[in-house]
Amino acid sequence: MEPGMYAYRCTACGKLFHPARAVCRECGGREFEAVPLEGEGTLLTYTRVYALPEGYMKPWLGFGIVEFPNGVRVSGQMNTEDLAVGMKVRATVGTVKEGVGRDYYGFIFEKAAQA
Amino acid sequence: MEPGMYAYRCTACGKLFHPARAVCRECGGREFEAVPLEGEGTLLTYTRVYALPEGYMKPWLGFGIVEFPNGVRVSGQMNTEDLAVGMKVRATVGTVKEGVGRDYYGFIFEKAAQA
Amino acid sequence: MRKVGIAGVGHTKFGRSEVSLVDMLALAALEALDDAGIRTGRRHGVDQVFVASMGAGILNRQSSVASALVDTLNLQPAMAETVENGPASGASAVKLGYMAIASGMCDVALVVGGELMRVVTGWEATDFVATMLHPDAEYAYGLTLPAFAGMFTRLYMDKYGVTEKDLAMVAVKNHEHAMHNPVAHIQLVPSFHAIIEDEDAPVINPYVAEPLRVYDVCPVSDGAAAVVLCAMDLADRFRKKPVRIAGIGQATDTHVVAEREVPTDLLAVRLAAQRAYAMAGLKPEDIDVAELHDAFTILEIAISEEAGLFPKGEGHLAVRRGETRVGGRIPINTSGGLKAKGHPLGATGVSQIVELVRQLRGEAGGRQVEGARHGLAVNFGGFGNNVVATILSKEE
Amino acid sequence: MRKVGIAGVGHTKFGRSEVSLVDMLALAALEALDDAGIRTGRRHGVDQVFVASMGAGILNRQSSVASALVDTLNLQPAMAETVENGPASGASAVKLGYMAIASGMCDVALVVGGELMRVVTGWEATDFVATMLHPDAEYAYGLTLPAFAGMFTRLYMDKYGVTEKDLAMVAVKNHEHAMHNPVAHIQLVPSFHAIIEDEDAPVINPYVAEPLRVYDVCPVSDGAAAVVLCAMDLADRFRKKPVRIAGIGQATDTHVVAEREVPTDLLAVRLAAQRAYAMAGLKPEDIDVAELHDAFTILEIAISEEAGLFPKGEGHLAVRRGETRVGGRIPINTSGGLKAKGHPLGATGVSQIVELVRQLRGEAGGRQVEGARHGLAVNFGGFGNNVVATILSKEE
Ligand SMILES: [Zn+2]
Ligand SMILES: [Zn+2]
Repeated sequence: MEPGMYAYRCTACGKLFHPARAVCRECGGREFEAVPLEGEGTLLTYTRVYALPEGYMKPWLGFGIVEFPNGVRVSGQMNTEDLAVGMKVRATVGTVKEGVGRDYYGFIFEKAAQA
Repeated sequence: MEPGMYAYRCTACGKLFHPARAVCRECGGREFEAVPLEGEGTLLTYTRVYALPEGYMKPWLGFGIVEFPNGVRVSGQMNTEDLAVGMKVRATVGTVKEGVGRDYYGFIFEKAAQA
Repeated sequence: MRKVGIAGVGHTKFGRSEVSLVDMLALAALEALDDAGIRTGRRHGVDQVFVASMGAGILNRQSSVASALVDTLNLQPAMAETVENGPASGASAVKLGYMAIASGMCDVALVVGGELMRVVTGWEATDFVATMLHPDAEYAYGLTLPAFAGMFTRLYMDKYGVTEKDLAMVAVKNHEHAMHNPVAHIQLVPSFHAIIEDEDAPVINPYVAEPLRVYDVCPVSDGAAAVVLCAMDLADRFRKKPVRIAGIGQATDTHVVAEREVPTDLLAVRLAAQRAYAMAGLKPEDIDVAELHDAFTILEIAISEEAGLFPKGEGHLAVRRGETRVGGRIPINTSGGLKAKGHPLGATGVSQIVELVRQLRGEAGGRQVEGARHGLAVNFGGFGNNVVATILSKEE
Repeated sequence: MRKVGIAGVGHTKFGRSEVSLVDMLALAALEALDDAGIRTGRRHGVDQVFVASMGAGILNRQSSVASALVDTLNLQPAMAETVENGPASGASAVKLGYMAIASGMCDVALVVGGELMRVVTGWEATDFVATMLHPDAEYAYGLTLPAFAGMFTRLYMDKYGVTEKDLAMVAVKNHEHAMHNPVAHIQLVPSFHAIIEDEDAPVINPYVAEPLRVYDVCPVSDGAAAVVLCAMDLADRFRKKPVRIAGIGQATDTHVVAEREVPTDLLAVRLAAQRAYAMAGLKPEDIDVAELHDAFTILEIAISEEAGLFPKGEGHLAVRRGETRVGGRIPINTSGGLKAKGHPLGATGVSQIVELVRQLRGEAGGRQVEGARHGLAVNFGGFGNNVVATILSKEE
């Protein structure tokens, strides 16, 4: 089962974090509620990497930093070759790394459909 | 080829070390000459270990600390079941660990022939 | 030199962690911060974080763990480093916290030790621990810490008359102590008869590294422990009166165990303890409670002698007389020790300090040593090649 | 606070080591001890050894390396710890040496940084370095340091007008500097035309992490560097006049790079530098020579700005004007920097200090900055989440 991806909202001050933290940077609170991170976001920057670490059977892979409408920024893999700063992307969740005995799930962004 | 085992004699003060060191503990000298460690020694203490680390396909293995006549003390594997503190043992060199792509050589002590 | 104290302590339940290494460190850290009365958030006031871990890289394939801990606790811009000194990593980190404050560069330091070991098999864990031995002259032979402890025990038995029963008495005592320590890994007291006298004892308590048996060896545990260090001149900022770090001593011995001139001596323990006593202006007779690194039962006995609590070769006699149990003359390993509380390597040195703070504060519950004023911890790295002794004193 | 200086420096030839990690550390250490005039042997006088290494566990499967170094140098009973703070491990170890002496617990400390990286493939090395990133939110994605550097570079180019040619100018400059540094890994100056202007440039200098190319990234190197720290009040004991550690600043930022509020800022660099200046009582204008962590060419530019040497967004203009080369207004990475001298992670922070000491002593040969009195080093851990700035001053 592919888990969903979440931001974590401080129940005291409302600040959002991804990934989870033990303590809120803003107010020091320690309780958070999970908020799904899904839908469209904006690509802030990206790269195409040709020297991948061990475990990737690909010549290159695209990565980007994406901002969701709620202000949360995350890193993820890019599943499109056609990249530009500021473009709209859609968050999907998929296997970002095949590990020994377990796979790792995370954000894989696709080009958003035209509005 | 199985390499020989050596002690290292400080050329300044004559103190012997095994394994090699960069600096002599006694005089601070930094030059050493190799002295073969071979022949008979005395078993100072020993153990039989039943919980071997990764990479050993045996239920147990004997280990001992042996003193050579020149005073050098070394650790090694024991290739005899019949162990007693103070007994004479004979140094051989063999594969002490099978590694990935290379084997490790070291002391394997055997019971010395009766005088 | 600026005086340094301990304002807060925290400790996870040793055993098997359900959470990641960093999250486990965070649990202990938050308990220590709360205990000190430090409010998390932007004005936390923590200047420096030290993490003690031996296996973050090898076991957990993670580096820069101290920075990761700062992040999850949001303690930015606190300085942060990870410290490694084998099984003595914890006491080394406390020493560095002491130096950071005594130097005047910091006022408050958070020191957290932890190890997530149960992510690998026991065989892998044994191999991992052995990476602290000499790579060519020891590790490559399949030599391990239990192997050296076994060979050391044999010499000790021959020279001083220590018996397997003496060792079992140490084990049973520490398991009894652990029953009063809610954070101890093992909450079960073995029967002395069953593990050493019964005809089934070789089955229940088989040899691990002759003459050491299963009950002579600490378990493999996950766990974390934390302390908040502060300058004593800032003691008023905290919720509880800080316990003072009165002395720290550390010494190295030859890496290669076979080379030790008198193989039953633990010179680094002796020297580290002497240095700690000298700094504290105290003598062994002043110590009321001690946490000594009993990764193997024989070590509790040998360390108790080298630290001057008993004459050399007579530590086991004190065990026989019951002097080292709670209620005895000088209780040792009231926490349960590594033997029963568990030994998550990087955590252990910090955990020892946590126990001493609880004893000196009078917070040790059913294992409390009445009127304890001075506590000694000895944290043992390598097979005794890098040892740290720490003395804590209750401020009146 | 007790003043602390550097009495001796040592440095192996960066590149590929023929010897083991500990033997390599020993080579650098002995050079530093000799430089300081410390005689090895029983009366060595070294109180504390710190080893900086990020990969001893993961790459070399060895722990307690500091104890092993004490052993091969026979520096017993010196205290010893290994320190890890990612690529900033070296500067962290120097900081701890500073604290050890400033606290009064030690008089003389040996600090050695080193990394034996070329025992694994480049892919494995890249993965190893990435273990400092966030395990779930970064490392698990296959994100690496070059990936973040590439994304940072794109933002920097868009915002400040930095070009690929500016980056190539940094690379060529540092390779030119390295030609005068006999311990540098790469002893070869690439032609600016060939790597950026020629039609074959995409082949000779292909993209690694767009828009960064091969010549924007440091090589994978083995190597070690060492310094002997001493209390300035004991300066007479040593062969050369110690160079004073005037200021140390360190700061952490968010672990997760995506979370940084202004993604082109390196807040931890800014704060670390500010703290170092404040401690030293100096301003950026006082700095005569700087070693800045150019693991990627863009970082030399960005760090030079955050450290106050140039206004934000104008570092590349200084490069264009030639101000950062030897002979310019403020020479940067006279050693060749990480780019050309090499970047054995744990060694780098110590190596930067070694270079500054040589500059302030006037021992830098063909790369000497005339009349240099104050030097700044910035050692960058994580992707800027734990940064150490160190200022050295020549004692008159
Ligand atoms: Zn909050
Ligand atoms: Zn000699």
